[in-house]
Amino acid sequence: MILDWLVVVLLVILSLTILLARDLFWVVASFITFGLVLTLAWSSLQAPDLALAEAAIGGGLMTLFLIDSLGFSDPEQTSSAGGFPITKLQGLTALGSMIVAVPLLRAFWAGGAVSPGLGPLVEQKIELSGVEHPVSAVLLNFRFFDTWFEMTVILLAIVALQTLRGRTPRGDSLPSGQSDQVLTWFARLLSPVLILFSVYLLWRGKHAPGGAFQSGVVLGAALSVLALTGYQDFLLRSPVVSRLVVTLGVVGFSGAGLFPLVLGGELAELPSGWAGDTILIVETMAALSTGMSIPYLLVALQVPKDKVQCEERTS
Amino acid sequence: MSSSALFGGTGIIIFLVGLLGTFSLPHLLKKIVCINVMGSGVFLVLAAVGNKDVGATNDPVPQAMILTGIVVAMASSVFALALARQIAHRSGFWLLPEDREKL
Amino acid sequence: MTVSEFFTIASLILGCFFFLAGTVGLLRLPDTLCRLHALTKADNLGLGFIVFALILQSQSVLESLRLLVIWLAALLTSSTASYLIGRHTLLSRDRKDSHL
Amino acid sequence: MNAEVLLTAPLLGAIILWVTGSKKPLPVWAAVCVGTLFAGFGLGSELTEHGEPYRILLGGWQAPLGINLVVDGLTVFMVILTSLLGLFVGWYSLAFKHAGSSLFWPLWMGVWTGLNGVFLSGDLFNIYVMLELIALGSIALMVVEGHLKTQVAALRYLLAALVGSLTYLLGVALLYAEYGMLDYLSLGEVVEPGPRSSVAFGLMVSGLLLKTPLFPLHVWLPEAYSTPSPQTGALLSAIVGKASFYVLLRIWFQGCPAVPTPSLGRLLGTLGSVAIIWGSVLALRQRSLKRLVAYSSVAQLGYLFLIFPISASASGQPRWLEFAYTGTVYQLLAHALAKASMFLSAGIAVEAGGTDALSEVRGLAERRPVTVFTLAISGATLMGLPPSGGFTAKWLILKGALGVGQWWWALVLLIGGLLAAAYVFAVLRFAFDQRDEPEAVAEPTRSSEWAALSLALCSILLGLWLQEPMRLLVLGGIGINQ
Repeated sequence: MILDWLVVVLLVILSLTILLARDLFWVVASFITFGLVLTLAWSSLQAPDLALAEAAIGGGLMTLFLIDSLGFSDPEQTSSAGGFPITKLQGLTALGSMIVAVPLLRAFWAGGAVSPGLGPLVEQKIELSGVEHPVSAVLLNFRFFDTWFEMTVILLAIVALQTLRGRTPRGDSLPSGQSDQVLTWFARLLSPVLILFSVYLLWRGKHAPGGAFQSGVVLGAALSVLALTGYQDFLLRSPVVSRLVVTLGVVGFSGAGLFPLVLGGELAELPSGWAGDTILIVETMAALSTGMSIPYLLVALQVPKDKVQCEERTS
Repeated sequence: MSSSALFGGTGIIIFLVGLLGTFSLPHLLKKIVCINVMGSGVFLVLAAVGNKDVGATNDPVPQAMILTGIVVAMASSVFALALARQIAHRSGFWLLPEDREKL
Repeated sequence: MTVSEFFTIASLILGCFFFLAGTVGLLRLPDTLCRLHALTKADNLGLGFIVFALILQSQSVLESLRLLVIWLAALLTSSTASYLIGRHTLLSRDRKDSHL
Repeated sequence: MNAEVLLTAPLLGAIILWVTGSKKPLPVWAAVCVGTLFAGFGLGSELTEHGEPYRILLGGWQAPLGINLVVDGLTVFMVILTSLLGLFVGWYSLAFKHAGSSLFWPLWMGVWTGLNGVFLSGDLFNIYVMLELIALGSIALMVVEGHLKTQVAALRYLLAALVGSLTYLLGVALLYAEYGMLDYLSLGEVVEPGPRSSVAFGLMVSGLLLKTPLFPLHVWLPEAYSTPSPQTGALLSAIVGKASFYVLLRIWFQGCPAVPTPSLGRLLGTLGSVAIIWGSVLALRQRSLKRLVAYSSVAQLGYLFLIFPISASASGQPRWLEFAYTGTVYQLLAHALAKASMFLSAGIAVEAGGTDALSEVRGLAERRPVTVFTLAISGATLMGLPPSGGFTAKWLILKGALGVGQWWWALVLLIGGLLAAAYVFAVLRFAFDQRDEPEAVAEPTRSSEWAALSLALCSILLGLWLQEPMRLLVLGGIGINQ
């Protein structure tokens, strides 16, 4: 309980730091710490799956992207970035509008007993789902449709990022000059371990916290480490093949979703008896494509340095 | 106060802090960070809803929703980040034009 | 208090001391390289002692091994990361010097 | 089988077009259009056979545990509308010389998937995922061409959309806390006004209002609709904003029918009226064609919100609500078709005239009679002239308003119509002006003009074809089960 209070107080303080700090570095640093503390909150709420995902995304991916953006931004601008509030009037209005917190908190606390939710129902049907871990059962069977379109969102995000580059990722925009011996050695050592770990997470998801997405993020980390240390060939050799790998997750979900129609079932009705195996195949495909997506995202974030449009800056 | 109530309330407060930041902070990177804070607030509320105190089985559905939500929110904020970076790169400012006039 | 409990507590206290010292060093020392020095002490020794304390309390060999692997992984990453930070610092310092 | 095609055909299209680099989008586009149109009409006939709304159990799981699709009259109309837009806007893109990047195709197919998902899904959380899919895809569509101005507008829109959907999600979370389910039809049977459900409802509604948007949350809209390519502007104003409004309708009348109070309805109605008048006045003051069309969207969206105050006083008289409801859906459809057509025509006019300035439209009637004709027809729908779909819509809303004794909305409809006439004629006046020296300008293809014209004609056709749609729309739809 004391730990809970500590976590909660830290979370509020960190969110206020994000709001009030003038220096951009403090904002980003607080946000990263915020993500780590949030991991504690998830464990405290008995949600180890979330803790894993948060560690992978909040602690890993977003940190990477934010720090990268921090390095990208102009240091003079970052310190004078304009804090909160810009004007006194704005500050007062903002604080006044915090009054909405009262009904919101009241709604959460005083709204009467929280409903039992779907926990008992999931428990009752879990045997039919093909997996033993309840969260995986919900994600990959009961609410298969959500996860299917979650994968589509990732795919669309990658396509969306390409609009900003207008071309497929190429090696020249990756940070070069990093072919350092120590780093290369470390990458060689680390990436196989990471890949092994991602396979472990994937396999584990069937009966315990873990699963396709977490596994995919770890795989993505391994591939990103490789891409950043000079082994980016796998991204470049064939755009069509790497695109195919990226779409693998959506393709897997679509296949598993559509195939039952052939057998005369409903959309996304995983065949009984085969549900577990279908889920494993779909998860493997999803993990592979998530893993491939992350270096793709990383590369797509880079603004090609040689294409500075200075004319727009001056106008 | 049970830990559900505690974390749920915190989630709502964090959501509002993030909302405030998104609207009032001019710097684009800060705006995006604040949106992520907002999202974390919502997810905390959801997790608190799913966490049943002693005796009852935990509800996995909110957890699954959070997992989906985290990924979806991440995809959007990575895109927002890339867009903001490109705007900063091309205009020279991490600001929307209307905020640039204010500063 | 058994012997193992005594050693657990002692090494936990030692570990915390190193973490504290590392943090103070990170905040107070003048430049990047010195700070790195403080930080690696916290990682290596602090975490080492805490892992040692936990190993003393662990139930099985497998668990102890896992804890050991955690420490080794942290050692490996922190040394690589500090190497990179250090190299970057030196390189940018050189660059600054050549500017002057 | 129909719903399945509607969901997966555009998705597979997106994947194929992206992997192959969409060098030849035509066959995939044609296949998706034909498939979804057939499926849309098939869904309609299936619904007529059933005689009442029905569910599709995804994965074979019944509602509270699984996600169910819900098919009723409104769904059928929305998916057919989306397919029509896909057909004509796609045709325009293929015919238009400067079609932009090849990424337009996979992104639009992705948005299309999300739209069909929103229209079919019966699950509040699934709707959140679909709304995010739509937002991400449509904002990427905006920046396909890569002008800085568009990118700024896109980021502003993205921030608004993210805030909107997170606010909506917080509402869903609170609703789940109280009732432990996400299926809106099942929720509709149990939700009662209470501190938690009212706040949850308020959050969901405000998130959706920000995304739709309703005055005064429309600040991001004009730039977002007017700066990207005409195809994207057309899609955004025609259907993307409408998806959020669609969810709002579902929640208001089916998800939490007991929660909204009459005063909340009146508030939305009033804001809608202000939007109608303020948006039209601003449209009238624009000096650029695309911005004029964008501001007219603010106004036309206002009409959609008149249903809420009418419904508040229509309890016990479902007939009037039925009128208001059909009118609103008609307004939604007619505006979508007409506005898409206007954006496409504006694109042609800009291409032919060289700039976006309204005064440069001068002489367009001589050079581009078809485009001017298209602008006139779609303008007629916006004004609400008979026999357009816009007229039917406004007439139905009027009937509903007068039926429940709220005559003041008639005034708003009248002023809105007059102002719309003013800004449409402002465009047409320039178009019929003589221009002395026709400059050498790019020549948009004839075919792209026909695409825009077809959309405008669809909006007229909607007004002529009333019996069947009305019967389908009230099939178990909103307002009937109360």
